[in-house]
Amino acid sequence: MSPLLRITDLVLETGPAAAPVRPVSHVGFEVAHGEAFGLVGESGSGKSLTLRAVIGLLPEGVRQAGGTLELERDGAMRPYRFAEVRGRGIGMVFQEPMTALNPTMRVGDLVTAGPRARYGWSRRAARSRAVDLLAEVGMPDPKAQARMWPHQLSGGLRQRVMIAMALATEPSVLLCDEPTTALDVAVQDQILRLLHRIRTERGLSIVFVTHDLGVVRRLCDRVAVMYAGQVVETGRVEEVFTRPTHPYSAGLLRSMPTQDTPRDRPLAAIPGGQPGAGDRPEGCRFAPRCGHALPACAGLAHVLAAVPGSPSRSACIRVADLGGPPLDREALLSPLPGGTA
Amino acid sequence: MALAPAQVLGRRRVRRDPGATGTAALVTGAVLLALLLAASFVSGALTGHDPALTDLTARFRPPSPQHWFGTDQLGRDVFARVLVAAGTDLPLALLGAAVPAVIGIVLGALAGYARGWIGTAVMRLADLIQAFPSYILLIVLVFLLGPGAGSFLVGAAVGAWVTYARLVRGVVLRLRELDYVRAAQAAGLGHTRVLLRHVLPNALPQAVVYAASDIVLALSYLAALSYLGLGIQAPGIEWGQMIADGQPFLRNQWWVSVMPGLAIILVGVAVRLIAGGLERRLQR
Amino acid sequence: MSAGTPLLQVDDIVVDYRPRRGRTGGPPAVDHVSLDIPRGRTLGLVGQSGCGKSSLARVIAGLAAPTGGTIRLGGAELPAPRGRTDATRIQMVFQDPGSALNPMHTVRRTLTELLLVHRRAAGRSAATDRAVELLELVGLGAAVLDARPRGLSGGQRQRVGIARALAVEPEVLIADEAVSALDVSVQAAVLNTLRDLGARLDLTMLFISHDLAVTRYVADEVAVMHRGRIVERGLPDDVLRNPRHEYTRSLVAATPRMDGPALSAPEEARPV
Amino acid sequence: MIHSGRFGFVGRRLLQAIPLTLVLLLLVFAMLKVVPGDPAMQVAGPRASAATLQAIRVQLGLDQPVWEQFLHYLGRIATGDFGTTATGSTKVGTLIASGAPVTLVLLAVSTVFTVLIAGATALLAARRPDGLVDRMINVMAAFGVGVPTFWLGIVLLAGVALPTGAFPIGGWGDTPATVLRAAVLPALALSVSVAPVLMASLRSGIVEARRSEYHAAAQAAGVRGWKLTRGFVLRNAAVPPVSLLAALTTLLLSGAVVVESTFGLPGLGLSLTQAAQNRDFNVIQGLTLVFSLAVVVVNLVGDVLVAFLDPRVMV
Repeated sequence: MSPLLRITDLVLETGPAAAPVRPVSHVGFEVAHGEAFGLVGESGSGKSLTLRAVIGLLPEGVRQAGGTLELERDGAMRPYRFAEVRGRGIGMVFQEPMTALNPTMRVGDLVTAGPRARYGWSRRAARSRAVDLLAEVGMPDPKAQARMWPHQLSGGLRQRVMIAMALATEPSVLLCDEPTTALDVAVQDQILRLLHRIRTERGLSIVFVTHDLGVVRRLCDRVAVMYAGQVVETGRVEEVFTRPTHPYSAGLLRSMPTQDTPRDRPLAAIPGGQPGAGDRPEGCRFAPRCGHALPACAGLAHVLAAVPGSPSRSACIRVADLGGPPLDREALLSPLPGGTA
Repeated sequence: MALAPAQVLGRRRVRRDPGATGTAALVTGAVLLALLLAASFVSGALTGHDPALTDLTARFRPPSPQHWFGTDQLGRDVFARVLVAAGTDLPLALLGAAVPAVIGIVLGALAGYARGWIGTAVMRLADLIQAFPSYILLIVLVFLLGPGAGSFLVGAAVGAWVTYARLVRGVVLRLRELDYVRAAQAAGLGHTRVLLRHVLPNALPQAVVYAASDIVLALSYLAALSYLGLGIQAPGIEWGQMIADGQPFLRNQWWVSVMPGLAIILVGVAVRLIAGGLERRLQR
Repeated sequence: MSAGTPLLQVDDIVVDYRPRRGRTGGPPAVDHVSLDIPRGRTLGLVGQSGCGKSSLARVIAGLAAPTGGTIRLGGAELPAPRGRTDATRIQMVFQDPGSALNPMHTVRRTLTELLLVHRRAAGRSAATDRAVELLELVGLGAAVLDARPRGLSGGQRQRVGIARALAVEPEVLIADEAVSALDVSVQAAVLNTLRDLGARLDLTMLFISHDLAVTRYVADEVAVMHRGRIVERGLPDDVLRNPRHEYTRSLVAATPRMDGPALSAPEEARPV
Repeated sequence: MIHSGRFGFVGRRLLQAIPLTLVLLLLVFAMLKVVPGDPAMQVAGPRASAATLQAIRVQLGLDQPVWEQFLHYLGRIATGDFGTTATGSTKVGTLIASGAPVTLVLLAVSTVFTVLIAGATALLAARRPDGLVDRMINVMAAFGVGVPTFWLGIVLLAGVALPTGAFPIGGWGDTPATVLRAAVLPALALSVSVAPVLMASLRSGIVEARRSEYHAAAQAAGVRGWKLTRGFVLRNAAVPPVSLLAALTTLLLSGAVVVESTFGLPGLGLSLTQAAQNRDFNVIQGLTLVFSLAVVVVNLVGDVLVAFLDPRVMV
C-alpha cells in the first residue's frame, strides 16, 4: 500500500539567489504507516534542515528551491500545504527542552495551545485534556505539573511535555529533531521507550533525526544515511547496520567503538572531514575521502540505485564490483590511515 | 548616564553583508571628526569671518552664501563660531567618554573576574549612583564644584562608568567560565596574566564599540549643561551655550539658535558611523 | 595495576558547593572519592551528567581546591593553590572545541606563550620549533600555526588543545569529555591520536566520558561514578560485560548500542 | 508555592530598597558638609560679625554632633520640611508641591509618546529583520539618540509653535486642556531621544521570539495568526522592554530637567536648574532627594512588573 509520507527531490538553498549554496540537494525518502524512519548523519549533513523542510519550519535565510512533499490521504499521495498539516497531519518534537517550550506559558496551556487553535477546544475542556495528555506521556503528577512553568521541570519532563504538545493534535507523523541528544542516557532510554509505546498504541509514524547510530538501532525500522546534503544509503536498519552498501555508512559504522571493538588496534577512522555546504566537490561528494574511489566517481550524477543482493539502495556505483555488501569486509578494508580530521 | 541608550542599540545581532568590513564607515566617521576638529583651529581663515568680530551693521543676516549659518545678534558669523566651538565640544566629549570608560572597564573586569566581595561592592556602588538621574548628578556636581568643564568631566566620570562596568563585568563573568580561560589557569599562568592577556582582550571589543557611541551621549550632556548656563562659560564658545544665547531671537532669527544643533547631530552621525564600523570589524 | 606506588593518588576527596550551613541532606558533588593511576596507564571514569566527574577532574587539575581530601603526585602531596611548577604537572584537555582555544590568539601564540612562560624553550624561534613538534605529535603540522580557532575544524581544535596540554610536559593528562562534542568519524581519529600518544610518551591519563564504549576502548581500567561516589572499578570488558553494581547494570542496559536489541524486538517490550 | 515566590520576590525587592534610600538620605545630607563656604555666612551675609554667625550656627543646630544633626534632618524631612529657598520667601516644600504635578504630567505624556513611537517602529522594523525598513529605522533610531533634547525643543518651538500658534511657546496651562496642549511639544522632544532605546529592545525581543524554537514548536502544533503572535511573540518580547522601563523613566526624568527650561515649564527640573544657577542649597538638597527617591520607586515598580511578566524571575 502507498507510504504515508513521501519526499522527492528536495532541494534547499541559502545565500544570494544568483550564487546559492545548497545545504540539501535532491533528497528523497518514504515513510510507511506506523513506521519509525531514522535520518542519520554527522553535523553539517543537512538532516535537521531536511526534517524542518517537511513541516515548512526552515530557519530564516533557508528556502526550499525544489522537490515535492506528499502525504497520503484517502489512498492517494497528494502534495500538502504547510498550513493544512501543521497541528493536524504532522507534529514535531525539538532537541533543546530548554528553548522549545514557551517560558512564559504554563505547561497545561502550552500542551493544549495547538488543539485550542485548530479544534477550538474550550478553556475548560482544554484543562482536563491537558492532564490526560500529560498522563499519557508518563508525567508523575499531571494535575500539578499542568499548572507549573517549563523552567520548573527537569530536562526529561520537559521533553515529555514537548511530546504531549505534539500529540495533542493527533498527528499521523511525528517529526523528531534529536529529542534525546541533550538528555542523560537513562532519561534518553525512557523517552525512546515512550516514543516506541506511543507509536505502537497510536499507529503513529516517526521520522527521527539523530547522529547517534545506537539510537537508530534502538528505535527505527528503516534508516537513511545522509552525507554532505545527500542521502547516500537507505534500507532496513538491521540490513544497513550489518551489510552497509555505501563506503561512508561502512566507515561510520566501523569508526564508532562498540562493546567488542578490538582494543589493541586503532579505530578505523575516516580521513579528512565532511565538506561544508559551500565547498562540495562535483560528482560523489565522499570520493575525496573514499578508500575505493575511482576517477569515474568524480563525474558521478547522484542516484540512489538498487543494490544487487540487498534490499537497500545506495548512491555508490562500485557496490557491485566490490562484491556487494557488506562493504566493510576485512578484504575491502583498504588501509584507512588514522585520519587527521 | 543612568542607562546609555546606545548600549541597547549597540547590541543588535544584525546579519550585515559579510563583504562590508566596516572600514568604509569607520574611515568616513573618523575623517569627518578630524576635519571638524581641524577646522576649529582655522575657522577664521576657512570662513573668511573672524568668529569674535562684532559688526552691528551685519546683525541678524539670514543664512546666505556669504554667511552659511547667517549672523547673530552681534553680527558675528554663526558658522565660524560653530567651527571654533568644535575645539571645545569635541575634546571634552571624547574625554567625557574616555575617562569613565577606563574606570568602568577596570572596575568591571575586577568585579567580573575576582567576584567575591569586590564584585558585590562595585555593583552596589553602581546601583547607588544610578539612583541619581544623570542630569541631577551633573547639576549637583556643578553646584558643589562650580560651573565649567571640570565639573562636567567629574560628572561624566562619576556617572558614566557604571554602564561600562556592568557591560564588562557581564562579558568577563561569561568568559571566565570558558574552557580556554580554565586551560590558561590550569597551565599555571597567574591570574593577572590570564585576566590581562586572555580575558580582557576578548571583552574589550564590546566596550570599545559602546564607548564610541557613548561620545554622542557625553556631547549631548555637555551641550545641555552649557545650555542651562552651568557648563562652558563665556568667553568660551560651546554649541549648547550658542543655542541658549540664540533662543530669545527664535521668533524671527531662528538660525542663530538652530544652526549649532546641526553640528551636534553631524558629530552624532560621524560617531555612529565609527561605532558601526568598529562593531563590524571586531565581529569579523 | 600494581607496579609500585601509583603516580597519581587521590585520597578521600570531597567537593561540596553548598554553603557550610546548607549541607543538610543529599550527598556533596564529590563524596569521599579515592582513586589512583599507575604510571603510564589510563584510567577511564564513566558517569552521567551531574555525577561529579567534572568537579573531581577540576580538583585534580588544580583548578579548584577540594573541600576535603588530598592529591598526591609521585608520592608528594600537591598544595592548593599550586605554584607555577606544580601547576604544570597535571594538565587537562577540555570538552567544547568552540571555547577550548582563545579566539583572538593564533595557534602559534597559544603554544609559544606557554613554552616561554614555563621556560620550556629559550626564545621565540626555539618556542616556534617546539610548537611545530607538538603539532606534529598530535597529527597536525606547521600549516595550522598561524590559523585562529575560527579557521580550524572541531577535530583540529581538540588536537591543538592536546598539544597545548603537552606543551608544559605534564606527568598526568586529564581528558574531560575531550571527544564527546565531536562527530563520530572525527572522534575516532582523535581517540587514535590519544591512544598513540599514551603509548609513545608513556602518558598517565584520566579519560573522563559519559560514553561506556568509548571509555572501554581507550582505558586500561574503568571506574563508574554515580552521585559523587565511585560505585565500581575494574577491567574494561568486565565492567561492561558483567557489571557488578546495580547502577552500572542500569547504565549498560540504558545505553543504546549499534549491535544492541531494537525496542521493537519482543523481549524489549517492558512497560515504561 | 508558585505565588509566594513572586510576592516573596517583591517583598525582598522592597527590603532592598530601604537601605538604598537611607544611604541616599545620608549622601544628600552629607552634601551640606561638602559645600564650600559656611552655611551660616550664606544666611547672614559676609559682613556679619563672628557673634551673629555663631548664634546662627546654634540656631541651625550646626554645633551639635553630626549624627544628631542627621536625625534632626530626617525628622524635618519626614514632616515635609525641606527648609526655605535662598530668598527665604517660600518653603522648599511648597516649591516641590507646586512643581511636582508639572513634572509628573510631562513624564506621563512623554512616556505615552515613547511607548507609542517605540511600539509602532519596533513592529514595523521586526516585520522583516535586516530588511530595508528595519535598517532605515535603525539609522533613524541612532539619529534620535544623538539629537539633544533641548535643541529639538527649540526646533519644535521655531518650526511648529511659533508659525502655527497651535501650541503655547512656553509656560504651563491651568485647565486640563491647556495643560495638555502645553505638554505636547516638550513631551515629544523628550521622547524622541528615549524611544529608540525602547524600540531597539522591543524589536530584538520580537525578532528573537520569532526565531525561537518555542515559536516553531507552536507553529508545528498548528497555532497561527493572532494567537501565535500574542501568546508566543508579544508575551516574550515584552519582557526585555519592561525590564528597561525603570531605566527609561530615569532617562525621561533626567531629560525633563532640560526640557522644562527650554519651554519654561514651572516643574521640579526648572527649579533645580535655577537653584544651581543661584546656588540655592536647600532647594538642590530637597530636589536631589525627591528625584533619587523617585528613581528608587520607579525601579521597584519595574522589578514588580518584570516579576509578574516573566515567571523565571524568582531570584
